[in-house]
Amino acid sequence: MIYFDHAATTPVRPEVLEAMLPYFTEKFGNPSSVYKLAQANKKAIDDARATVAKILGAQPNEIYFTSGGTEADNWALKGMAEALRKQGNHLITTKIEHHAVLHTCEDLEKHGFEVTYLDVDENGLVTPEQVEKAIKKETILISIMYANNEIGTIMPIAEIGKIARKHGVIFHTDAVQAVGQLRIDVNRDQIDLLSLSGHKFYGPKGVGALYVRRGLPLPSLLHGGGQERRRRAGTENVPGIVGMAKALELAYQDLEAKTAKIQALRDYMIEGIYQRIPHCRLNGHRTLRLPNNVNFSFAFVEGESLLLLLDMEGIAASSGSACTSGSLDPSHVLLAIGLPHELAHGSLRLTLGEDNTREEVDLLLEKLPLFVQRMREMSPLYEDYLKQNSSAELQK
Amino acid sequence: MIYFDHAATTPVRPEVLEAMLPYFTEKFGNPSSVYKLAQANKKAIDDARATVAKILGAQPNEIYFTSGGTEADNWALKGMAEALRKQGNHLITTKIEHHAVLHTCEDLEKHGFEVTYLDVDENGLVTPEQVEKAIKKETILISIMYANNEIGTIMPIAEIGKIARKHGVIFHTDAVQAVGQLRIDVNRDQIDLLSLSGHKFYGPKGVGALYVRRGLPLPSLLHGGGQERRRRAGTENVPGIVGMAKALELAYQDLEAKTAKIQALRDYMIEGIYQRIPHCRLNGHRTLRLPNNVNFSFAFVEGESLLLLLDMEGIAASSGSACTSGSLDPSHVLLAIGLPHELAHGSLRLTLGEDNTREEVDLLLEKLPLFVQRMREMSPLYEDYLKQNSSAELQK
Amino acid sequence: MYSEKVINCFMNPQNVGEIPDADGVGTVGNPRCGDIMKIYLKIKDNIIEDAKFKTFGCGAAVATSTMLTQMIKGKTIDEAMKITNQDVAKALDGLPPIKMHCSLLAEEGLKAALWDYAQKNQLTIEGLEPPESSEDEEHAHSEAAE
Amino acid sequence: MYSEKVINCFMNPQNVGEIPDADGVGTVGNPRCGDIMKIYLKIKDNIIEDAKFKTFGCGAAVATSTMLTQMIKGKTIDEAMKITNQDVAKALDGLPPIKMHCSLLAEEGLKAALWDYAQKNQLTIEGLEPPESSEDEEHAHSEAAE
Ligand SMILES: Cc1ncc(COP(=O)(O)O)c(C=O)c1O
Ligand SMILES: Cc1ncc(COP(=O)(O)O)c(C=O)c1O
Repeated sequence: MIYFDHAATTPVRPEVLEAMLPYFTEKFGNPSSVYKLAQANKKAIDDARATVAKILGAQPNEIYFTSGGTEADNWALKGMAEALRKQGNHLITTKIEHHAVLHTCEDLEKHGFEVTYLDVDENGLVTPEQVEKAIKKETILISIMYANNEIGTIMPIAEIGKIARKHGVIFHTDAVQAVGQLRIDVNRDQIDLLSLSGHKFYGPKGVGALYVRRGLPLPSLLHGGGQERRRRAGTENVPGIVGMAKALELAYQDLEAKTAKIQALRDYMIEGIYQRIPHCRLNGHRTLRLPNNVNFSFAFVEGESLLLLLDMEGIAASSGSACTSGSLDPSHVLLAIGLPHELAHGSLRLTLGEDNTREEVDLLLEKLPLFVQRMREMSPLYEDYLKQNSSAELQK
Repeated sequence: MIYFDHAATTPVRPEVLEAMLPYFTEKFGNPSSVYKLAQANKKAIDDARATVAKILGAQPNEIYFTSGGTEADNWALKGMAEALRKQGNHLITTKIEHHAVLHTCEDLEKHGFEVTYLDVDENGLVTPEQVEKAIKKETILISIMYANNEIGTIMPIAEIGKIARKHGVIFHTDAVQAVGQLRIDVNRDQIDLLSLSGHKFYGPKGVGALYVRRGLPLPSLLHGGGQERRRRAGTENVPGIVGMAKALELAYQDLEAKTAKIQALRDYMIEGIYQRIPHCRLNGHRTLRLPNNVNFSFAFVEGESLLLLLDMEGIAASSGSACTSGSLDPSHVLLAIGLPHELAHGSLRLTLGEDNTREEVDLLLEKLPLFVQRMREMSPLYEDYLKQNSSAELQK
Repeated sequence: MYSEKVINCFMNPQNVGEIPDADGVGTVGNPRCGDIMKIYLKIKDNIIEDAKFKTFGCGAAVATSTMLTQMIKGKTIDEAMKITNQDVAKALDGLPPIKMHCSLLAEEGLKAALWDYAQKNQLTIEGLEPPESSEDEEHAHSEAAE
Repeated sequence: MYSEKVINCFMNPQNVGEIPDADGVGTVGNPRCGDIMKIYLKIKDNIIEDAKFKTFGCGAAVATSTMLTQMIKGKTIDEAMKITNQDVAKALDGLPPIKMHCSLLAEEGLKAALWDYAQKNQLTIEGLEPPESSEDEEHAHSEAAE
């Protein structure tokens, strides 16, 4: 199989699994217990916390483990909204956030909060000026993703952080797609809260983390036992936490070398598609882009049918966000960057990983043009287009 | 090591880990994706859902996977409270619920809900009559645990379910300790919502489930992608879900035989302690009791010091709930059944598992009396007691 | 997600193309919604002698187009009129709930083509109603919610 | 959770017991809170010649009792008065935050015993204040929150 869907999820690395395994069986104790078996697990969690903290430039006691990116996003937004309600009821985000942020914002709107959803340009960018303009005295939280999961555009996070700090507004970033690919420093970027998710960087599913700047009055989202310094209840997912930390550590070993390789492959794929397939466009910013992200729209073709054809060749890809495939609506991200509906429906996302090879990309570049052509020949929209063009020719 | 803390957590069974392993590596796809790799995972989740449903007597589409028992409890309570707020603002629970329920109730109180915390008798029981009396027209939810995690008392759930149904009030039960030990049927017991947690029955940590009776208007707690039929967002913890279902299946194979064995060991331990140690009492109901639970209070002795001494002998046990060890207050459960503070501080919980042997219990019965005596000799309370008694003797 | 039949009908679509001298042509769907289906019919003596389609859409849309055109070929108009979207979905061994609208599209496409035929030949076909204009049709998307 | 030193002091407690003819005895803590410490002192020429304890409490309570009694033996009253709970905790290679109150208890226990000694001998010890009655003391439990 050729796997080009690393933005949806990644396999757990063998080293990561190996680090996790003892915590399922011999080292299975509940970290809250007093005896040695359990205390060793408490230490494993503390070590994992230190690892995560170090990579983000944070302190260990600013890291809270969660069940994933979704919980981290929900917690950051709902928690800060609840904590700061007395100060104001206004939040700022963008139109291209992940649903974990957008649907949470919609839920907050139902509870009396007002949310500004900033437009993005044709490349998926917001400008720091837009953010600054949107701030008003009721603004309590800015939540803007580090990098977009569909089109890979990287936001000007440090500049936004600066503006947030200047205006005394708390700044959350959903860094689920950025962590493991970009070097992040919560102090450099002046980030107050940051979400990440283990399975996006060769760690396990079902575990994530929220960075919470020291001193923030974030209340619990999940109430119960005293775990995570009384802020996130629930028996700790020890193997998951250990695995995520291990995966993060591996991801940032030789990051630059790995990134350079993946990015070269990405650019090779982009060029190859442009050369071989007419009527297509690259979605997302050409350079302010995650090293592993390729996203194209092909006119006259619907995306899912391409996915099926690719799947038959053993190539796994995605059309828009994997997490939204329960819906028929075209991706909100692609609409927000100005694509007409039919082009948004015709999008294909290919996200690379450390193990992808040039040969695999070559196979894609061989097959994809055939599949696009095949679907176009079946498409009444392409038929119309050809007729219009030939009648235009005739009229010349 | 002798592990007597199965109520805190259990090791993952080898068969369970084996079932999970492929989903970390080869079968790692995101179940929301279209291609085969991912669709196989979707099927694995569906199969797991069917397994869990069958064991609870529920339908598969009534089962929602969560990150554990805590999330399930939070979701059930906050979700139903939000959904039914227009109908009323009153909830009924007991004083001996797990903190995942109690602290969630306290959070609801901050948000305008009123909660009745029912007293329990000296054995930890509420009566159906108490529940019925507490119902008023504003009552929207009853949440009463199936069995208590500290003292093992099993509540009259079917009778409470009947009363809840009769009055048209939704009934949630935290069955985290009961699942895997007792046969549960949500229809027989007229349960509307039920929480469970994988790591309590030899499944993995960080995964649980909430049973939600079909038709209940439970809104999401975690917003985001369309997973779990749009009710619980977040990329599914596929290995965790598969492992939990496998563990549940194994738990209910030959349940009665296993239970009989564990229960015999429990009774042997209880008798042994009674015979060997003066000034002690069994906490919890003598017969309406989880088959694996032993909980004693030893006068004049503090519980944690016993845990440390046992730990030095390689015996793992707990003093009160493992999840509350972040706190110094004596267990709310032991106070609720009427223990004075000093006895509550002197409690020891020993919870058995499938693999415990009579030899292990014999070792405990050999060591524990020595340890209790050792701590008593160090205790100023015991000194006072002896002085009072000897002066009482003298006065005779 | 898809049955083998759906995948088969998608991978080996039948009846793709146009009928230049079609007796009835119907277009339904809307690019906004991600699927458009165009059905061509050749009708003689009340019998559908040939049927072809062009479809812009997902795997299910292509598969239902194939299945529908297969099912109606050789049938009388009355017989074809009795084919419902459920029949098409059933013939495909079922469709995921979220994709049932594709089978509806197929049924509507057939009816639009028959309507076109009836209009051209000034006939009335029992039970046949004028299709809604596909351009402003905003067919409600049934989300995957239960 | 506990340092090796704490565990050692708990497993091999020193100075457990009573001093029948003690010159000063102090009891602090409260069974409600889960720990009671009773300190016995034998004092001669301003020097603590012997110290013993009885403690009802957790591992940290026993360990701090051991450590405190070890630390004060042979010291003058003034020297002993300078020992703070931080010193005791430090000598144990630290205590978990949630257990710091045990070291406070040890300090208070010592002071209560010295107060008793001062009262009995009508002395004033500089810096020594009367202990609060341990019975109605509800010493605030510092929870593990940051
Ligand atoms: C940008 C972004 N945020 C949040 C999430 C949610 O993470 P998870 O599904 O692990 O909860 C995802 C991925 O699914 C994502 O790509
Ligand atoms: C009765 C009860 N409810 C809820 C929980 C919480 O489950 P978890 O820690 O898996 O979230 C536990 C155990 O910790 C429990 O014993």
